[in-house]
Amino acid sequence: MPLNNDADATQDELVQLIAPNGERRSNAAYDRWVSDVDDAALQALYEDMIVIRRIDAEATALQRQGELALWPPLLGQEAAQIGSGRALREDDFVFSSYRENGVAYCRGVDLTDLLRVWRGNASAGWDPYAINMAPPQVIIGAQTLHATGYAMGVLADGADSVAVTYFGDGATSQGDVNEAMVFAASYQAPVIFFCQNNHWAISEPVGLQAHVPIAHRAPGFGIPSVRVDGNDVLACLAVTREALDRARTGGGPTFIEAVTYRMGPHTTADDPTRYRDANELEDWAAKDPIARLAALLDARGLLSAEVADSVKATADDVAARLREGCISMPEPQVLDVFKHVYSEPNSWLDRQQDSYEQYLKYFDSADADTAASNSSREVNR
Amino acid sequence: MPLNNDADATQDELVQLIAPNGERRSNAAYDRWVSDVDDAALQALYEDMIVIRRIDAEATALQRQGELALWPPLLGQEAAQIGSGRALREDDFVFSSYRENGVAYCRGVDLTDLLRVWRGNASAGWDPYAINMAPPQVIIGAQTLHATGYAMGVLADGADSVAVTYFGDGATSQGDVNEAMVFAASYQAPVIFFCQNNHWAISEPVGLQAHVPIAHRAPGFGIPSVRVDGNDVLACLAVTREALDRARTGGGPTFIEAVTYRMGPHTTADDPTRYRDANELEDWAAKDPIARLAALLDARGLLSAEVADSVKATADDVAARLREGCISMPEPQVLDVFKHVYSEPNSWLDRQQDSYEQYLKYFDSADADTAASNSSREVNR
Amino acid sequence: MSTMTFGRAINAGLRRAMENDPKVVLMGEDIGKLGGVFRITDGLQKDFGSHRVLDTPLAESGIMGTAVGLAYRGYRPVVEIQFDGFIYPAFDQIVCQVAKLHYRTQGAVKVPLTIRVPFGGGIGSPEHHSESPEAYFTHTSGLRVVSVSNPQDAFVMIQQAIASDDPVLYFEPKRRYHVKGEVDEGVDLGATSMNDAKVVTEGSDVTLVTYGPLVPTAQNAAIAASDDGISIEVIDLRSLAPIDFATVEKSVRKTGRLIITHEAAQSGGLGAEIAASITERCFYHLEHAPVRVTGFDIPYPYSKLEFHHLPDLDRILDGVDRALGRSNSLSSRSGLEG
Amino acid sequence: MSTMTFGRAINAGLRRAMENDPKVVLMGEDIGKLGGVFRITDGLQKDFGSHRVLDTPLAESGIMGTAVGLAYRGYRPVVEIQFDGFIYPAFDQIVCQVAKLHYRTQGAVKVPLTIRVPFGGGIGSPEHHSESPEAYFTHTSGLRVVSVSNPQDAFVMIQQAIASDDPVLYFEPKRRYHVKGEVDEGVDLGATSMNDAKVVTEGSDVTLVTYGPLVPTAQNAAIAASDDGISIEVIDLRSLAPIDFATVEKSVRKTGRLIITHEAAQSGGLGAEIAASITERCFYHLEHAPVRVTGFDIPYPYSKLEFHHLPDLDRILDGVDRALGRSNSLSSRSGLEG
Ligand SMILES: Cc1ncc(C[n+]2csc(CCOP(=O)(O)OP(=O)(O)O)c2C)c(N)n1
Ligand SMILES: Cc1ncc(C[n+]2csc(CCOP(=O)(O)OP(=O)(O)O)c2C)c(N)n1
Ligand SMILES: [Mg+2]
Ligand SMILES: [Mg+2]
Repeated sequence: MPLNNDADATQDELVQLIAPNGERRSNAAYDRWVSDVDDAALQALYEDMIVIRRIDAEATALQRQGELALWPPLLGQEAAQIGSGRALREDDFVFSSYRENGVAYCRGVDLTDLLRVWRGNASAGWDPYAINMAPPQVIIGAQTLHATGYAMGVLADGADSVAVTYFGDGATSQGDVNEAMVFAASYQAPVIFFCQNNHWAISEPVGLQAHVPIAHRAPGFGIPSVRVDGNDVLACLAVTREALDRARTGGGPTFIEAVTYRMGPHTTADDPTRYRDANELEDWAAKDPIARLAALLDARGLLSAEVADSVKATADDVAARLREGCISMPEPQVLDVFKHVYSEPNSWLDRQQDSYEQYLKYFDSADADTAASNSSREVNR
Repeated sequence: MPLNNDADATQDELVQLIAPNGERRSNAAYDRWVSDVDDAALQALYEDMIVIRRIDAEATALQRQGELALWPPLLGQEAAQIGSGRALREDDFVFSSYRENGVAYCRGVDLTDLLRVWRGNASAGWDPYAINMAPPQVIIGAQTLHATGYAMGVLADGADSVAVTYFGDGATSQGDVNEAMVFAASYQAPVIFFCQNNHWAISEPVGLQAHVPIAHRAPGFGIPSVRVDGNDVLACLAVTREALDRARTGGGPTFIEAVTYRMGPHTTADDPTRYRDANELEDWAAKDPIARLAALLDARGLLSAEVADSVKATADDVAARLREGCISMPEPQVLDVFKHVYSEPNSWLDRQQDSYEQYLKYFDSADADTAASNSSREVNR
Repeated sequence: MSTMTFGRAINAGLRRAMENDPKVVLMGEDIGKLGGVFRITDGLQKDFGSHRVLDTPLAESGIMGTAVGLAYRGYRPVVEIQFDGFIYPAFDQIVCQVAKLHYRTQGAVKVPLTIRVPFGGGIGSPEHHSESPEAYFTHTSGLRVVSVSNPQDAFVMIQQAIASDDPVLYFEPKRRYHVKGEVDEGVDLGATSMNDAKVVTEGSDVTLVTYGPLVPTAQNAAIAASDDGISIEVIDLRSLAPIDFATVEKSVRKTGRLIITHEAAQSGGLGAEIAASITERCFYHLEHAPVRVTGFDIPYPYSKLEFHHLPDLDRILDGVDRALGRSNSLSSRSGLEG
Repeated sequence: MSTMTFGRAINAGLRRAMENDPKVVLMGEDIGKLGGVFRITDGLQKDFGSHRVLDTPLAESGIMGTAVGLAYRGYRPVVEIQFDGFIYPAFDQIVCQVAKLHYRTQGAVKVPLTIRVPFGGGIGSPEHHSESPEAYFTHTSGLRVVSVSNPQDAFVMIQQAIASDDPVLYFEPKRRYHVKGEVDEGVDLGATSMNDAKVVTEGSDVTLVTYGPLVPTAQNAAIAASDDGISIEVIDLRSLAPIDFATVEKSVRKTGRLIITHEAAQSGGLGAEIAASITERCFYHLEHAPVRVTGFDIPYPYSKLEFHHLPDLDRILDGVDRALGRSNSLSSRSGLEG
């Protein structure tokens, strides 16, 4: 049963507004969606990408230093996340996987909140309603259904918000993602399926999950789709705006495949040298999303030393605040372990909590009494 | 969240070789797949359809008479099942839902075996390896993965058998069916996805499950698909043969959407008048799969009184044997309830069986002793 | 007070909940025009519209996952799973999302979902239509599980389940749908709690604990046993997670003997939890080990044999004899103490 | 005899099984080139080829369902589920197909599937990576469930699981993967049965039953207790469905006291089944109600709190004190007998 890799899941033409060398490509269909993006806006997108790359690097360093248990880097996917994230309105709602820290940044997440999950201090870093973004979803693809259901609710409310769900190339194999497309099409729900095809699902290449471009799948469900250069922040902004507009005006769901590349490991626990070619990484480094916007800005004289310094200062400041927030994060309280399982009293759990409280008390006093004999007991913890 | 029914899942052009009025339509792409179908073969297909419709009617009658607990009629879907079923080789393997009794007939099922499940005498009517067909699958869509895995095994064996899986229009919404397509495409497995779009999933119209023709979905997974007139036995034979040939020669999976109509209730427990229009039924009656083949045969002088009588005699005989097999089916033995849960001894279950045997013995003897006092106990059974 | 079938009582409860709260929406396969294969939602789409009673695509994970999304948006979805055996495709969404989202978000996101599951056997159906999967859910932290046994409870508890801010699995004993009973639609919902077990027959010799479809069978067993001078106290658990052990404990302290009966397989079934917990709580009051009378450790069998698998009056009474140390089917078994 | 890590021992067992039977194929996410996220299948794709070690698309139901199809075709698939918390998308295929197909077809179709599940907590991971879902499967008729606690058993039992004609869930305690132990690769597979429990520490005062990751903890507890003059008999269940109750019963008849410890939530966990079954089997030999020391009824918590949730040496010893009627954390609790 060898894998057939004949068909290439990355053949199709992409929507591209900035070429890898930084040249602005005109595009009859999509230019109008970014006609308002002036110099300052371009610089802001640049800053966003620099900052989020810096956040990513700092978090990776924090992991290496033992301050975080794990971190899922987004290195290489800055354009996809910033381009789409900056297209959203505050009242839109995001349902993402674990890798969308760039999107969370666009939503205005508190920097410390970005790290709570990865430091082991929480299962969700932020209040979803505070930034209209659900917590990182670990179960691959599950969030696509939540987004679709949320969008069905928006429709029922007569509102014009949009639900946006992010997921990877690997996720497209999951039943849930396909069922989400069925429901979205059935109810014409205002939801955007934003797939970051970063070419890898841990060690599995995208060709294992899909033999034709992933964007081809949606039309079979009755959902229009578009394939965009995921390393082109302007193109990502444009296609997301178009999809948002369609959703807000009753046009239903859209599927976006942002073709990009995971330049780092899957997570800090992963070692990609075991399964992928260094050459591949080099090829993609040449298409770096930040470098190409820098080239465009430079060509237009928008990247003066002053601008570069200011961006760097912002990134430095963000990184410092991130680190500070991480290190000074208060430890969770023991009894938090029992909280919020239920919103109403539960006789089973309440009894267990009561027993454990008694145990802790007993143990504390026993500790005081017989410190010596207990020490042997603690060895194994 | 009202349903958007704008798009019609039944718009596309169909492969058709026999028009509803019985005219033979020539088709450049598909005629060659049925060039060997001579007069006798056409008559045989006709007989098959008459017989299976008769089986269906007889089983429905048996249910009405209390001899079966339930029956899922295939009325209207004879061409799809006979056309595809007759295309298969003995060493191909079928994974179907509960409605493919016509396919089972083509596989050479023992008539009584068709009824075991529906009489409540078994959970599977036949030995799958005896006719190379898995038992009816009740969990919607689950069998499509089994077929795909089986086909992966065929490939690994270097054989040229094909797995064929049958499922309905409603089933296409299930994650499993979509995952099956992912796996089939990934491994280029020799599997045919044969979807009978009979326009209804119990009370839900196909438009709820799909906004564009179902056949459009497969190409997005990298699987070629074809839409065929499911009431045209010759066309169903042709497209299945083509797909089999592709699979046998290393071409991988094919998706076939056979557009047909469920003319009866979902099962004998269903009342379709609660949810569908009598007009719709009439429209489809005009496209009856048997009537159109009869018209073709008639036009060619192949449906003499003699032929018709012979076909009727065969059907009468089959029906009589079916009824006889049903009524004389031996009752299952009490202790069968414990058999085959495991293939090796299991201390938990063995103990339960032992207890139950003791219970039955005890109860029998108690019965004898105190028939009076026990009678009150049995009231509630 | 009016007389209605079990099924009708659920329908009336759903209707009341929808009237009282516009955020209540129903979702499921065939629940709209058809009113569900058991007609439990009969007439509701007609009266409340297809935006509140949704026929969904045929995909249980999809139904559950979109219900979670609707909950995020402030809705109170009531999901119908067509038959017990079809809940498993939704298992991942139930266990990983429905059950955990409130905990995950430290209370920020509520999932006031009600999942209606017609369950249990005895209706002569083919595979997957007669299962009792409740133990999977009672072992899943974050969920509440209830089962109803009579029209009045059905009417009240469906509303209480929907009103709960926690996700609730609501198990309906499908073979009792046609049983009729008195229903007081004017009852005060706050007067009772779905968390409380109920002593439905008082007795003094042995405590018989059950829920859902076997409650009437247990009550009949109590009647039959009384002919033999045995007094059975029957408890209808109503809530399966958490179980109101205080009520069971009180009874067992009185009777000293406990039998549990359910249709689900014995090993790892709810009976084990009840036996273990009650033994923990009142070991020294027990005169005999708790006795379990349950379905066997087998897949649900084809219908011709289902009444062997299902506990019935006779098997329950044999269990009663065992708990009382009277002559019973296992009296002579070697190696068995009880 | 050679010394190897737990993970390496499973690898060696898989390799042996593949050498002995060409029908053994491995399936899973990232198990090929990467050798799995825990490297359990390291080197196997290289040595046996990608037709026998399949990297699959990212879809657990798809993996399980195609494995069933391969079984139909005569293969013996060994499926790796990447982490415990990712088994639920495959739950439907496991419960409705893997578990029932042999029964459904009256023995015609065998499903000799092995499902490897790295399980349990204690490794500092985020949500869904530290769960103990074994009770869902031990309650599912048609499945066998085992869990291993040391390299030797890991090596032998993976081969026994693969050789079994029944489907087997094989639970690997992931936090022990790096523990080393002696492995005799020449051992006769037929000399032991994976169905048998094993007394791993002999003792006379109390029986401590556990499995998988907590076996070493239980053994340490026995050592610690012996300092206090308490003699604990530790039983490693090995098979979780069916459980070898004869071995547990024998021990409890001797000690009169039983403790069960597992990481999974208490309510409806395996501890309940063990407590109930042993109480049924030797009620009159019990001096105290069986004691359960388990995880709480909560979703697995974030890692900073996980060691509160997980039973440890101290909580087990407190349970021992409870079972022995010695002073313990609950001694003063009102309303509690034990
Ligand atoms: C249901 C489920 N199965 C397996 C995993 C383990 N897992 C975590 S990330 C991952 C790969 C995801 O790949 P992709 O969807 O492409 O997203 P990416 O990581 O590339 O952003 C896998 C297999 C999981 N989290 N959930
Ligand atoms: C997982 C699952 N969900 C629900 C059902 C209940 N059910 C049985 S048949 C059916 C409709 C199937 O429709 P379709 O796939 O179009 O097949 P058809 O019956 O029309 O042949 C449903 C919902 C089921 N059997 N399995
Ligand atoms: Mg990826
Ligand atoms: Mg249909």
